Amino acid sequence: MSNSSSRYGQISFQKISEKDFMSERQEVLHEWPTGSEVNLDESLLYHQNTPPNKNFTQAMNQAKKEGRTLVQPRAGVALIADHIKLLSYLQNEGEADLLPTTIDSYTRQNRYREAQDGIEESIRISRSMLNGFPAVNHGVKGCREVVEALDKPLQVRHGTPDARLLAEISFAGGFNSFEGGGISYNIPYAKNVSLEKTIRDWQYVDRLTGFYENAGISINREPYGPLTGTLVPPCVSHAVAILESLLAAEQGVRNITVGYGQCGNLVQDVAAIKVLSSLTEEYLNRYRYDSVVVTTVLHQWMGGFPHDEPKAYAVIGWGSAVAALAHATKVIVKTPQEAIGVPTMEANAQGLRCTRQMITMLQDQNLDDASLENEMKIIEAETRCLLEKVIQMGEGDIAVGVIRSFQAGVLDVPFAPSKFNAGKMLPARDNDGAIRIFHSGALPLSPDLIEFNRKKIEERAQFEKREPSFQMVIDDIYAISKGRLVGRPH
Amino acid sequence: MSNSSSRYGQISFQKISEKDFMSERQEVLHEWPTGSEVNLDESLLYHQNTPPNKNFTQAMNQAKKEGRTLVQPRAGVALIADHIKLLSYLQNEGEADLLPTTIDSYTRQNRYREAQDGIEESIRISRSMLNGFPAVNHGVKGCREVVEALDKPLQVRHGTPDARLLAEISFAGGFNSFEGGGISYNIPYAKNVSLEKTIRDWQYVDRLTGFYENAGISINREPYGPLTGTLVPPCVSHAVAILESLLAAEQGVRNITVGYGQCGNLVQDVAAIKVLSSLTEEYLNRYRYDSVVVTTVLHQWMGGFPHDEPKAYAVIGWGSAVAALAHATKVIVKTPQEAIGVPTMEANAQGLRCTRQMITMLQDQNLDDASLENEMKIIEAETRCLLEKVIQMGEGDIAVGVIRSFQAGVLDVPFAPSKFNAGKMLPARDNDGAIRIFHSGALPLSPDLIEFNRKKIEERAQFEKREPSFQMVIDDIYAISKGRLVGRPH
Amino acid sequence: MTNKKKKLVLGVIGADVHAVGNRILDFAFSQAGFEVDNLGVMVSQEEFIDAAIETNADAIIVSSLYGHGELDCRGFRDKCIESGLGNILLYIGGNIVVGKQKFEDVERRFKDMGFDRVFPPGTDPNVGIQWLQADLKVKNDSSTSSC
Amino acid sequence: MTNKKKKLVLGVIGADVHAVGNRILDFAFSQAGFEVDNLGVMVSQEEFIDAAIETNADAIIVSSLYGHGELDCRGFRDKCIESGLGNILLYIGGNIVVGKQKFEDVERRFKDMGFDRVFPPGTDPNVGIQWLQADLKVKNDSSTSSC
Ligand code: B12
Ligand code: B12
Repeated sequence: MSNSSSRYGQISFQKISEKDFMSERQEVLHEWPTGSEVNLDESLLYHQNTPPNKNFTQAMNQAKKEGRTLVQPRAGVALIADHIKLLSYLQNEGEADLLPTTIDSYTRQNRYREAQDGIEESIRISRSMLNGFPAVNHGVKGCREVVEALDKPLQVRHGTPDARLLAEISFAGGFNSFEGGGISYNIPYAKNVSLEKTIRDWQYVDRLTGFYENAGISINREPYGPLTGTLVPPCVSHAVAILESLLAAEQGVRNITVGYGQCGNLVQDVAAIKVLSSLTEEYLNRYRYDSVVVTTVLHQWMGGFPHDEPKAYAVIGWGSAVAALAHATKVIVKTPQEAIGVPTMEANAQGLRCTRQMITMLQDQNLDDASLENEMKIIEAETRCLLEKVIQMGEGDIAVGVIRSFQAGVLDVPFAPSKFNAGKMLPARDNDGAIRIFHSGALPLSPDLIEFNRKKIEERAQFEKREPSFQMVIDDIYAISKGRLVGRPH
Repeated sequence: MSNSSSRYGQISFQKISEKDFMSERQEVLHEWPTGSEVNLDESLLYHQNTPPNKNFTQAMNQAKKEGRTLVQPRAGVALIADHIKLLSYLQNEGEADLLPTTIDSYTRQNRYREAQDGIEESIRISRSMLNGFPAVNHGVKGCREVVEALDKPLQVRHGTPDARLLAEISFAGGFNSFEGGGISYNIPYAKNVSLEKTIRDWQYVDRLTGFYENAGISINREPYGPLTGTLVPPCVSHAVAILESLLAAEQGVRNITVGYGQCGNLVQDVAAIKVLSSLTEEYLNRYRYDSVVVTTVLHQWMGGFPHDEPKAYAVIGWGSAVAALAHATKVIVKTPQEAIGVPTMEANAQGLRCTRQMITMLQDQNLDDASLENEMKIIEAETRCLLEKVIQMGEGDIAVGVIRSFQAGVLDVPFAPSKFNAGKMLPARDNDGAIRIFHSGALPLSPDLIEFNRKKIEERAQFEKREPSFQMVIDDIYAISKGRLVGRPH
Repeated sequence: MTNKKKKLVLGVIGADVHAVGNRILDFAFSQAGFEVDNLGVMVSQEEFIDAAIETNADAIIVSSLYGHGELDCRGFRDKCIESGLGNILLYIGGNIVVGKQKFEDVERRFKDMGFDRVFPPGTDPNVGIQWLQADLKVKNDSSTSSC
Repeated sequence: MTNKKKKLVLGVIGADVHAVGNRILDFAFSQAGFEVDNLGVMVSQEEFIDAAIETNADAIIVSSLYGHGELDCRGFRDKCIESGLGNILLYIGGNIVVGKQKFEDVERRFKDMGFDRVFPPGTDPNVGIQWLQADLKVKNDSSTSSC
């Protein structure tokens, strides 16, 4: 609102100058009264005094070194005291390694007024009327209350297209990890917001992160991997994660966790995590961001869940198994109440403990599948097709490349609400349950990759004795909540 | 009790003659009053009229053909009406494919008097005081009441060293699948009963099964795979399963389901199921029992469980995943209350539904692991070492070979209560969690296999910076109930 | 007029971006013979009402998945009445409140707000279709007789 | 006499064959400095009592895992008294009843039967050891003063 549209017109990949950044900060901090609580120098000092057990980056790097998988929930409620109670429970009874603070949907849309109503209503009826923690409204002081009450590293998780003020307040409030990115928090989370705007606004967030990094305060950044969580082929989310990593690194971010949402096929999922890690490093090195440390996160099944809790446990367990076998650095946990609504703290801790059991049972095991290498080659080749085209379309500027690519459908996320997403590509599962590309739309896959995908879907269609169609896709969307992976007919 | 010891002295592999069998039957049926309810001819007619949806063999063979995994619980309570209620619930709410009737521990020890007390006490206080269904006491009529109240195939599951009367009554009562064997229902389930006696008594059960088969009534037989359920190396349980299959086939059994208890390491478990199936067929063919149909069953983790239900779900989920990836013909399900006690029917159905979700999610997936082939070779070679030695020691008679082998410790089951088991072999997990042989005792493994096992444990010991010792074994026994697979120090 | 397709306005209310169910509802209602004006996600009360007026709709089908449904739906019926839509058929479904709550309570609260039918999480679209067919026939008959 | 090792009779009662925990208890109690006479699995009340008399034991440690503990333990204390063992320390642990029951109720039932200490499923052997050390010192002191 307070940003001139011309600024977005001039979008470029390059690091925001300190001058531009500082003047923009003044605007951002005026968006809501709590912005005035932010004082950068004091905030740096605050972080310096944060004990090491709360250092997010350190926890991730340590886990990466040891090949362990850390366990993290999602959680957030309207009021500070309740939020602390919730997170303490997840820390103590849920045995979480990393803690979240999930932000409510009004804050995500910068509707701080409505968030305020939600807070007041929640106080009035003693029940959280918000689906998350309204960090901006609670301000720096409120955030620090939360951070100080807990013993584990804390991350802000949200889905906010314009998260500039949220980042300012979160970082000043003591959080040292922040999820999101200009693509991943737009396309699945917004309808009318242009990519020019969100990329630029997230360059600000990354610039702010870089500022902290430069001052010796490590803040972990996590592009949001699963996108719409619904039949997203690995190459699409990988391309987005790598592009957001490059965008972030240019602004000075040094600790990046790239993410991926479980697809459900063991081999595809393990292959995807392995490729995600190596390919992100490769592209970062190619652009000479050598000092960036890359870690990975697997999100347990992000699509529709079964309603029955024992069945939900199976889905949670399978996601945990995959995370462990792929040696993802962390896993984001679902709960047995996923299909119903925001979980109780007990249900949330149950999901965590189920995950913990599986992760530790499997942590010494490796998957050394013969098909794994094949699948890795496919995912890598597909992702490269997308990335190289984006780079080419940017004519020297990756930010520009991203925007043109979405316009052209070169990047295309299935089932996305954004009107800036083409929505031409259609995915479906193959006969083994791996997600393949059924209609490639304008995705710049090489002919042999398109042919590979076509064949895989064709194989399934023959097995099911029906033509590939949108009904097949619908069947796949419902499948897990109905107990299967591949949505077979009737 | 009613058997002359000389009969056991003359133990041989050969099919029991019809004359001997029939005269023995008269003794057996007199052990408890309900024995008089058994009438073979009437019973054959009864089975002929059993609808196909209750045919156990047919369900197993169909699943094998389709590569699907059927789901079966364990369950049994003292009283008929309660037992029917329980099984109906597992069938309808638990979505079980196959139903069990788990027999109580007094009946398993032929203590029908105490079982009767248990029944009466259960009626008096309206709570099952028995840990299973006392089928002998309830008699043929009682069993048929159960079978007729349900729509799925029913199996008797127990742990009875002398199950002759139980088999007579169960078969006449309409059950068409029967678990157990002369080795597997002795060594883990008894203390003082000789193998001569149990092998002979189970030859009777198999002879009875063969009698039904001969009359055109298929009765599925399932050697009990997991033995003590505690760190049993696959080669040991495989050798027992194959020997029991041979013993059964000789008596005329035609439908055999060989079993295996999940060890916890994915690759070892999938390899084990694959080898179990192929090796059983190979040995059956070698002895010219060509018409025997072999199917497989994976038992979810049979050792100590975690107390916390969400953690128990993870263990259940992992067992289900392994069953699906190995394409076992069926899976026997644990419940979230396993560590506490006989589960409520709700908890039992929860375990079933968690399993169902995992099985169907994974049913189209295959594990094509590069290490799988290696592991299969190891398990196969180890099992062959044991089997060939048993055959050799029998000097032409496998039954004799089994008895001499247990005496010599050539067959040796860890943590078995039986005094006829050497208990010299000690297993432990390797660094990836596969179960290896730490002290081989008198197991007749080739020097290179002993060396392979030694190296694997040595690798772990070095990693853990401690010597292999009994403490390591204890740590492994506790590990899963404490959330891990390998029992690491502190 | 009984042969003409019934018209529905469909959308996901508030700041809610859950797009998958909406796309399937669109497909399912269209297949079932309704004329669907799908406003997609992030639809305000005003947008629903404007669309209903414009298309002369027989029903407004609201989805809410993200938990803020209760806040987002306040005063929806009043606004319908103000805008002259009166007792147009109002349906809502999805995960319409925060967390796991007793559905009878939830249903009552939304009926008090003026919704005609309220559906619990994960309701099959066909259930909605059956109710629509029943309700629209009734509404149709009664409205022709009362006008 | 205080330096002499305390003697325990250990076993799994009834028709119960669960051998694993028994083996670990044997190991743990021995490590903790007790002299253990382990009768293994499937031990009758009479066998426990005979062994206790023979070894002049300080305590009988009963395990029951398979669910029939309640039936198997009836009259155990009476039989101890009849046999002249009087109030010898009687412990029981394992999965001592059928199914999941409120532990307080279970504990009361077994204490009424004359057991001195009752332990819930999965109790760490060390917990037993600590109680034994406490109880045997007390018992020891009181028995020397009362004899
Ligand atoms: C995929 C998903 C997402 C994706 C959505 C991508 C996209 N743009 O579409 C992403 C990851 C972006 C996302 C984001 C969020 N989500 Co979300 N999401 C889900 C999830 C897992 C599946 C939804 C889905 O696609 N299901 C498949 C479709 C086919 O089913 P459906 O949506 O339920 O719709 C069907 C039925 O409900 C019914 N139906 C719907 N409306 C109506 C109306 C009528 C009249 C009838 C008859 C039927 C009907 O028919 C539909 C078609 O079959 C659900 C949980 C679940 N269901 O398992 C959570 C869930 C809906 N999300 C939730 C939340 C809270 C959020 C977030 C706030 C983030 C957070 N805290 O994690 C943000 C919200 C952002 C925003 N502003 O909206 C909560 C809502 C909580 C509540 N109500 O208490 C849920 C329930 C998860 C949970 N248990 O916490 N989410
Ligand atoms: C392995 C196992 C078996 C194996 C046993 C092999 C063998 N011969 O040892 C097999 C498969 C043969 C088996 C058979 C049966 N089992 Co079983 N089995 C188990 C299981 C999974 C693990 C037991 C184990 O070894 N745990 C590891 C050891 C280290 O722990 P532990 O045995 O609990 O012992 C420790 C503690 O309890 C404690 N402790 C024990 N006693 C005492 C005493 C004192 C004073 C103290 C302080 C501590 C203490 O210290 C021990 C060492 O740490 C348990 C369930 C579980 N715990 O997860 C069921 C379980 C014990 N079995 C059970 C049952 C019912 C049976 C069967 C009747 C068959 C059936 N219905 O499935 C038969 C019984 C046969 C018989 N006559 O006894 C039930 C008992 C139900 C109940 N009490 O309500 C259980 C609880 C499973 C269940 N939930 O249904 N079983």
